[in-house]
Amino acid sequence: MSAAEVLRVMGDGKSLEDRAVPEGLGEKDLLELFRWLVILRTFDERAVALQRQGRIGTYPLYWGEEGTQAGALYACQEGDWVFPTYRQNSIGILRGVPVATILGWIRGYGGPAGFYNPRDYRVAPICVPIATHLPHAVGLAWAAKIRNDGTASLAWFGDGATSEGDFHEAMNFASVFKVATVFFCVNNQWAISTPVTRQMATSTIAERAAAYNMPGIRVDGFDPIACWKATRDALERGRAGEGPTLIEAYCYRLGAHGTADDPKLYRDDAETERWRPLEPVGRMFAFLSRLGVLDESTAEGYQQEAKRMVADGVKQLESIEQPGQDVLFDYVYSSGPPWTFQEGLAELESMSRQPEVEPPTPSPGPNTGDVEFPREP
Amino acid sequence: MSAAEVLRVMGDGKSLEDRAVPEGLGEKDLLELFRWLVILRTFDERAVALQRQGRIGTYPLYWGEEGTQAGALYACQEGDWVFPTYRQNSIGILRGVPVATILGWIRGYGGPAGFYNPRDYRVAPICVPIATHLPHAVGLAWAAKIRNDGTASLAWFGDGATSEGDFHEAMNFASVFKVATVFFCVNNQWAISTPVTRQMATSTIAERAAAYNMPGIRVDGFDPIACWKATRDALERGRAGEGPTLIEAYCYRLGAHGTADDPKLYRDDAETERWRPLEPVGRMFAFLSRLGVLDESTAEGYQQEAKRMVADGVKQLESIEQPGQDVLFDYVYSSGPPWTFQEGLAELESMSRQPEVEPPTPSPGPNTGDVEFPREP
Amino acid sequence: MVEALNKALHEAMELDDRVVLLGEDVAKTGGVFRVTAGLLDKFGDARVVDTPLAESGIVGTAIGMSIYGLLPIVEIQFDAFVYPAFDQIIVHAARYAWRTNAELPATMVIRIPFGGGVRAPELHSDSPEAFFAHAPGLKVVCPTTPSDARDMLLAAIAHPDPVIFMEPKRIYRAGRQEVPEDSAVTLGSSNGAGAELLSTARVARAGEDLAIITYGATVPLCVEAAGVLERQRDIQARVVDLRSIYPLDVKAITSSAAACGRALVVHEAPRTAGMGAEISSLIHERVMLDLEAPVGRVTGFDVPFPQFANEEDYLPSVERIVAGANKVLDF
Amino acid sequence: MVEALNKALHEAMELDDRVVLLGEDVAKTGGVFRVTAGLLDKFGDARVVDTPLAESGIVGTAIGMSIYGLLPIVEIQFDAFVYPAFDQIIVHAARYAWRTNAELPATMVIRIPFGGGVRAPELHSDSPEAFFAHAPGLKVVCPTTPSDARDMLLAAIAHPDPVIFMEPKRIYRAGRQEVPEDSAVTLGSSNGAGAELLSTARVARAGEDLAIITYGATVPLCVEAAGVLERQRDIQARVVDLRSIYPLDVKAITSSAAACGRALVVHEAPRTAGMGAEISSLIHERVMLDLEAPVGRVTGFDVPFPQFANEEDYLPSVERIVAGANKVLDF
Ligand SMILES: Cc1ncc(C[n+]2csc(CCOP(=O)(O)OP(=O)(O)O)c2C)c(N)n1
Ligand SMILES: Cc1ncc(C[n+]2csc(CCOP(=O)(O)OP(=O)(O)O)c2C)c(N)n1
Ligand SMILES: [Mg+2]
Ligand SMILES: [Mg+2]
Repeated sequence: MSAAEVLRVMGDGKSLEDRAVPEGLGEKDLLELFRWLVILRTFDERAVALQRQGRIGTYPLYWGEEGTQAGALYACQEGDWVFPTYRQNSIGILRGVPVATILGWIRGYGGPAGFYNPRDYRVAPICVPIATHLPHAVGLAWAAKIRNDGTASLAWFGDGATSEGDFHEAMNFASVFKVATVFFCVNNQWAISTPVTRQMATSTIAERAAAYNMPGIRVDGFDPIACWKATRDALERGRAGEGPTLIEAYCYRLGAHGTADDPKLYRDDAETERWRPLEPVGRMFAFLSRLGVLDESTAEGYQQEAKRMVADGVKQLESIEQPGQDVLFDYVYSSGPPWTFQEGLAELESMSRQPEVEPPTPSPGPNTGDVEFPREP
Repeated sequence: MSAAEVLRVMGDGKSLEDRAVPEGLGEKDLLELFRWLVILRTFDERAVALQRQGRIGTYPLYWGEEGTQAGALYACQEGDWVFPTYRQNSIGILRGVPVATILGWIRGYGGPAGFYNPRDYRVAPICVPIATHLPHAVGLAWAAKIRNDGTASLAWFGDGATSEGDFHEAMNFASVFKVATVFFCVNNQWAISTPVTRQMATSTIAERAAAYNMPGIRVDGFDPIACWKATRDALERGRAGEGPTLIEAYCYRLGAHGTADDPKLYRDDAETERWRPLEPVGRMFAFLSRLGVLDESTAEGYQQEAKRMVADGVKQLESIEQPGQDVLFDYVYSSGPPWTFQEGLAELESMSRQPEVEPPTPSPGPNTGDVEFPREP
Repeated sequence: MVEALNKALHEAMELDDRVVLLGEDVAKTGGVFRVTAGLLDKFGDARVVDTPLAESGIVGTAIGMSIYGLLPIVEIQFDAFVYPAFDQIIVHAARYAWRTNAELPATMVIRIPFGGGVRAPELHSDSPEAFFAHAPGLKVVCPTTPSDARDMLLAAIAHPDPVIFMEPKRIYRAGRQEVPEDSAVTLGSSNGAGAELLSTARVARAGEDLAIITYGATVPLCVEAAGVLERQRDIQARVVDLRSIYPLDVKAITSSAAACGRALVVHEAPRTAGMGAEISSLIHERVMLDLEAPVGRVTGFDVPFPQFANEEDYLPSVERIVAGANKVLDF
Repeated sequence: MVEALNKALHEAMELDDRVVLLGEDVAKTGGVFRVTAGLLDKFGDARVVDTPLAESGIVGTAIGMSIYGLLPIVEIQFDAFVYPAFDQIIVHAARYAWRTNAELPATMVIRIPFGGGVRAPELHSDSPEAFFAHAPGLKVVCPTTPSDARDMLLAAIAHPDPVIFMEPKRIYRAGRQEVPEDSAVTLGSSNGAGAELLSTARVARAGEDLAIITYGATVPLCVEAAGVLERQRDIQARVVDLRSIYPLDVKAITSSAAACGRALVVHEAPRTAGMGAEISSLIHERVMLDLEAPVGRVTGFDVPFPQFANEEDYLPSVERIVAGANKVLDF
């Protein structure tokens, strides 16, 4: 397969034909994977609504990228560690992180209301600064290799992230020490307003693996089964001591960069609409229906279950109080607070507490990227 | 030519056969290029001696790498900018930087006794931190492209430097903006004690260019003519708007990392000796002799001239006084000193001046890398 | 302030075609805060450039452009994303003049929207200015009013040495009415009309009882706190808006402290080794005998900037500033 | 001190097989300063690793190892080469506990040989400690004696939070005789016997007339200066060796200053926003009424560390310390 060729299993019912479901993915797996997609989609749509209602902060939606997340995660063993970015913000819920904790994080809560213990789920904290989590994933798999325990790691990152020095250093360390890390690049073709064609001179991301003597695999990022297959193979390679793999999940960012972003400023809606029919949830439903594995009512059941799950999380979120002032100090050190914290907290406690300001109601309008910027009146 | 193949023009008079001198390099050029080699070699050997005498500080010798420096520089136009590291410390003298200034820098002098105005020579300041000068070279050529004036840039760096994030970011910017930068990597196979095989998973550096859709050329780094040819082609490509090139000058670090380093701690002398016969100065002399272009007495003349040049520089250095205390403050800002400097200088001037401590006489012994470390008695 | 900055960029690019703009999302969208809006259309994509996502590469290539002779202006998208470029700034931008006998300073402006109060995600609210003040070779400035924003940005562009231009994003949208008129700032000369703006403080509110020294988004809060102090206890606080973080305007600082006999420093950044420590030390060292009380500090705490639901707990509030002032007044 | 550090590493790696060493040239050659000598032979190349030349990658992968549960020790080859890793240290190592409810701190030690006085090339003599003290979430320590070097390194390895371990390279070879005996430091517990070493200062010389507060390579110089003051004017200076740079031992600092009524802070790093500013502020804030004079500062200047022929002009010398002390004493 040439670097430009894209691994795909699911057709689109039209010009793209269906391929055989790869070995290792039985009917139960297919249904479970679909169920995961539905959970992610449900969370994402609900989160956008919550943001519109001002109940959470700026939200980096991932509508359309569910397959890159669920497919890759489904290929992991329970003990494997995954390293998400803001774009995989809710991947943790598939490993047991409470929905309310994820929503709490997006609501701007610190402490246990917004953060979890990564060891409980083998899910690293959501990484906001671009590409900086990649060396962590490498270090983790490297440590596992030193301990010879078969744990692998997987990190998601965007097309834009490949431009950062940390991407290079992580890829290089991983390949030199032959560690079991899967570099899962979600090439959604946009980094906020910058198209991938301005991000790099190669036509694919996969081919950049050559610089590290590492396999570079291109898959259809809208195809969860292809994502699963590539990841599964990469993990097996890694566990066999053959080193890391770069996977490029080629897709398209169907939504805005985040709820504060207006893509009309920099790209053509028509292009987005051309990609939309390939989105994974509807497509996998149709694919599994063609296979006779899934019917409408089962899918409906998944959806109900996911809605309940998210609704329960939202309810739980609303029952959680905004963290107190001590949250500023409580978790900075695990070795006990230095005297500077005691003085800081004392100063704070002598103040009347400011009530939490609700997130501002977003107004469509100027592009403010990451931040729901308070507008002047 | 495959990535692993190495461009070579000069044979070794034994198993490696001579190839045709590339077009564009006439007899006069060949002699001039050889003359440059002799100057660099002469400087390098003299600097080591000066260091042994305690007249300059730790010195990063380049014995054997003269061809990577002179060959590449000879391919540049006068207006092209070059960006050296500590390993190309004396490249400036081929562009008119006074020998005494280079020696002054190694003696630990600041101000005009150790630094020059890069614009006068299109030679950037000698770069000590690894790989950090690479984005500068890119920015310079990019600026020239914006101004459409045909200036190119060339940066030398080592095999170890390719591991740094700045290498990646510079290569990526250069390829995205298609600027006329030549990335000239001197793969001497060692980064202090770390062999290139532990630095990267690929077997060549040239092949890493693929990640940037950039040509990667491998040349014999002990062959100044091959270095010239690859650089000349790369500059032409760059000037034609076709973007940057990565050149890997494959050779071997025949000397220590620096005068404070003892390679016996980490590598086998026998290996070094196997590479030594390929060193460029004797080899180019033999090659030009075989061509009938150069004879003993002309070579002797070059050597005498180079010796005089360096000796004059040493004499000049000895006539230069150690910079006064104001050198600490005089050049930090070009916009006039802030009040903090006036106060600092006043404090300093009220002290009795410490006479300069001579650089310690080096003792062979524990490896201390970059620094001639003062030994306990 | 956004409009004022945008205006300054328009003027500078118009005046001098050596000025180029680099950054993430600065061209097509005009920056996530719209500071660079309209510049791409007017000056083209050779001079207004959406770069790859790599802060060290952005600053590093800007240094190369500066060596060539252009006047690059870099936008760092958010405060904490300057850290990947820290090495290039500290090791190269700051030391290029030093390495070239002051003949070839790395002339450039690095614009950094900074600070909290906009309910942003993690790492979008840091205040890194003290890092730069401690790194020799840089000028570090921070405007507070739209008028200063425009004039100081033009002066920074005209300045031969590298300038870290801190923009208090919390007050980006404040004071739109004050967009300033054209001034006589000339590019390419260190003696431009605005040069003194880069090293001198401004009195934001007059007073003789207490000197409140601050910069950036806390300036209006200090002015508000001064109003409270006036109403509550008839105290006239002088609010000094530093404008220049390095070098500090030591005369304005010490003379204000000495005149009032009491002083308070306010900033958002963590306390330890922040600018407040430097300012407090300078005052004590020089005019301790004129002081009736130790200099107070109201600052951020020594903790990571919190998740935004608690940012009001972290940020110096009017109440905390008043309390800090009272402590100094009642010493 | 080198021997003491080397001994501590041997002990720690023997005691706990989670300890791993990463860095440039740390394995085969035992580090450019020989601090890690002999460890490769004893513990093998899985645990003692010569890494590729990439500081951000080294610290970043060490964070990943720490998440897994290893105890990585990173060597940064020279002070100024920590800047490429600044982002990973500030943004991740320092904030990992904060992001995980303190359940998963990025337990690690980052060893940084720092400071001037060894006639090294450019960028091999920086003093970056204040950058780390201003970045919340880190412990920053600096031993001065071989005995402290060993005990503090063991305590740092045992400490759950990330520790920036500053090693004053100028005194690496001093005091070889004092190599300490084994102590009861236990790894993997924050309550190890040496924990208090990481937050408490030490009195390096007793005295009641002037408190000289310092850390690292200037400690012996301050002791020497104290001798000069005793001989010249019968002044007994107390020299406080901070050991901990963050958090500062505020009790030791303020009680010494108050007891003596006069204080001087000494360090190599540039003055503005350096640790001296913080220490001076703390003293004035808390015990100004006990002071007979403002706290003095003898520090490096606000300039890049000079080329080494002039490093003695930059470094605080005994003469400058004595002059600074006299200024405080004669106020
Ligand atoms: C170091 C750093 N620089 C800048 C940003 C601001 N930023 C947030 S998302 C983003 C674009 C990322 O694009 P990509 O890597 O393609 O991921 P995607 O958002 O498409 O998932 C930028 C520039 C950041 N978070 N971190
Ligand atoms: C950022 C940085 N890290 C570490 C060093 C210390 N150091 C100096 S030279 C060197 C090895 C460089 O190897 P290579 O790039 O192959 O160049 P060579 O010395 O072989 O010419 C190292 C690690 C440095 N100068 N800069
Ligand atoms: Mg993207
Ligand atoms: Mg090398």
